[in-house]
Amino acid sequence: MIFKFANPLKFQRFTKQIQPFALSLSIIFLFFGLFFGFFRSPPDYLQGETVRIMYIHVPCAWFSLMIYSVIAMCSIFSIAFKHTLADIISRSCAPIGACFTLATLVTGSIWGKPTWGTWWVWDARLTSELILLIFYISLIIINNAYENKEKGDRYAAILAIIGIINLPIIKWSVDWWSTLHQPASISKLSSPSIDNSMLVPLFIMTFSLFFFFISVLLLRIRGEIIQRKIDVIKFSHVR
Amino acid sequence: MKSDFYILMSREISIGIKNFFVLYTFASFFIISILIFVFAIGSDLIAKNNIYEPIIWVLLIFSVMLVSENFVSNDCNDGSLKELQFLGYNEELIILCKSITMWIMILLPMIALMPIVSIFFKIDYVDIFYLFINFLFATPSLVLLSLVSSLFSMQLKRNKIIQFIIILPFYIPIIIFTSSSKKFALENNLYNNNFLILIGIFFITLPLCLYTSRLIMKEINK
Amino acid sequence: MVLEIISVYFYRNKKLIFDNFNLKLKKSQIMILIGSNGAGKSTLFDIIVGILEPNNGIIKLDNIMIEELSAKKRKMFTYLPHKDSLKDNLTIEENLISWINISGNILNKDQINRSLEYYQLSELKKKFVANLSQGQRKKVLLTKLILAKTKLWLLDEPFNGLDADSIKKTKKLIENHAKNGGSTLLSNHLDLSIKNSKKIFLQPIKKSRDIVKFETWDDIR
Amino acid sequence: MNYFLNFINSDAHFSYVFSSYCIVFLILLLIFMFSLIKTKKLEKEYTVLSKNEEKK
Repeated sequence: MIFKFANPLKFQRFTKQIQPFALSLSIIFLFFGLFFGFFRSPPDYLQGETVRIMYIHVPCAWFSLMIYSVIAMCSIFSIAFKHTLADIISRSCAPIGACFTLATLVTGSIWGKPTWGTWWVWDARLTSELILLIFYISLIIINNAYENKEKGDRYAAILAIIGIINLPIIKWSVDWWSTLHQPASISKLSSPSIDNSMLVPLFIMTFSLFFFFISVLLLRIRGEIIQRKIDVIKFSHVR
Repeated sequence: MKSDFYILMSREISIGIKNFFVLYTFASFFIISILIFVFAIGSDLIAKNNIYEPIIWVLLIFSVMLVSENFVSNDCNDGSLKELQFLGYNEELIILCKSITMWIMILLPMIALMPIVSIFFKIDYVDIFYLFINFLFATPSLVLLSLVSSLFSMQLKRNKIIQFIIILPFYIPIIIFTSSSKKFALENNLYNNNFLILIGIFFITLPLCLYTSRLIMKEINK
Repeated sequence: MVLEIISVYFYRNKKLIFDNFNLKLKKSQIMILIGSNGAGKSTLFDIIVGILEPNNGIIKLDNIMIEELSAKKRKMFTYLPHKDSLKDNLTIEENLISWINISGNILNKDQINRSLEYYQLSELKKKFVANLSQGQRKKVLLTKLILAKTKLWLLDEPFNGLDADSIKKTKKLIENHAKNGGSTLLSNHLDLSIKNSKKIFLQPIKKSRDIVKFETWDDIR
Repeated sequence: MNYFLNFINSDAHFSYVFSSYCIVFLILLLIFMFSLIKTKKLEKEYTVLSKNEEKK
């Protein structure tokens, strides 16, 4: 396995080098994205200037789902191979995922204000995003619910596995439910017909958020490894 | 040679019948919360735009969650869960028998409660029949999910409330498809195939809950 | 060879409990594990019985790996753990009957009554387990041994909570079990002696990892 | 360039877009700061612990 030979020390040094590099890359892409977003792309004929929120809202939504799939894969890996690195990755991914879903919800409701007139609308995607946020919070709670970190990881992995199968069902049933409750609302939130001048800033912003995610993840992973080393040292004193 | 399933089922049922107290908590919690709803909303309002079905389903979910706790906890605390494991019964079978006995023990008070509820909410007899069919198909997955959540909380010393927070998102599909069947009967023909969706949900939650409770039971002993 | 434990390593929340632990139990042999509490006696029993998987190491019952035999385990050993798995709202007799059903033996009523007389529990038969004292609960647990027809007995601290007279009785029970070919492995925190038994002292691992070097990923588990 | 100009003086939608970007950057900054502080604190603690490990 690729992780077998990389012991914690090598992995820690690896994260120490990569992390600032990823952060600077994400800041560069951010400037390019903002430049293309605000200077090069036209406002939408229907929604006017508020379409520019799409450049931050849609990448955040993509990332909230992508981070959950990372957690799901790591928890399967940790249940199957009982490798601590998988636990560490899934433990450090959860808060970042929660922040991305929170950002999606906030920008979604702000975007909804001019288009629908109210801050919160029980639109299908916004509700399933809210459920995803609740699921992230329960993952974080279970991660820190036990004093023994290894037990917390194991139970969080089990919860993530329950989530893998149930979240698509929840998403589908929420979509069916919201079409019944609001047949009228043409979901304006769906990004309008994108011509390439709008597509370019969207992808650049996705890259910038991706590198930001990588850098924060590596930072948290390093913190987790050091936290576990401290626990081992503290425990080895207890006879 | 008696099969494992028969042995476990006979054990669970004999123990289940002995602590009959569980059914009183279930039935009394159900009735009292219905009273609270009636006082809060007022019975004429409930009867007018017949929101009795969502009320019944929300209360059913919470009472099932409350009852599932003591099905698992006294088995786990006095070590008989561990005894079943080291006697060679695999964990899925243990949890399957527990959920079957819990489902049967929940079915009995519900049969008694249905007419009482229908009198409270002045429901006509056709809806009671559909309500009961809905109830038959949805409670198995409710029971399985609440058993998994009470297994989660076995290890928690400090805050037992976590089990409710964790498991609530997974009740959403069930509550959507059970409480909306009557109301949207006219608009679309989803009326009769809501049961099929509930059966589908049950067939997904059954293996999932058995597998995760197997993982949890392996963790409990560590 | 009834029971074989080969080079078992076991970590429990970052502490090394078993470091290359080996044990061999031959037929009709009594072995006593003596160790202070927290030395891992009940953990060892959990590992033997297959509830806990050791980090690495092999456990063999009658030369079969523990993972392979699942349902046959009932017939091979009787394990009385520290926590007596008696249901509080059942009477003594019902508890025993439910235990007999689970462990796969078939016994009739008078065999149960005869086994209850050994510890003078027959007049308490109809009492609920909830209002029994700790010692009486232990006696009910030990009557399971009389009912069990298995070769290997694994007893986790069978003597604590018992009065002097029933300790002698249990010793006699274990001795004539060894006479007719059965072997027992029992643990106790006090030092005691049973006729022709072998003693093993379990000390908690003193060797703490002084300069903690984190080579593999398992070190920071 | 003129896209940005009429974006600035589109008074209705400007506040929404600007506030949403600020909130997102605030959230991302928060998560970054928290993990940075946590890692720095843990590193200091680890160096202290491993120092008196060598002494022993």
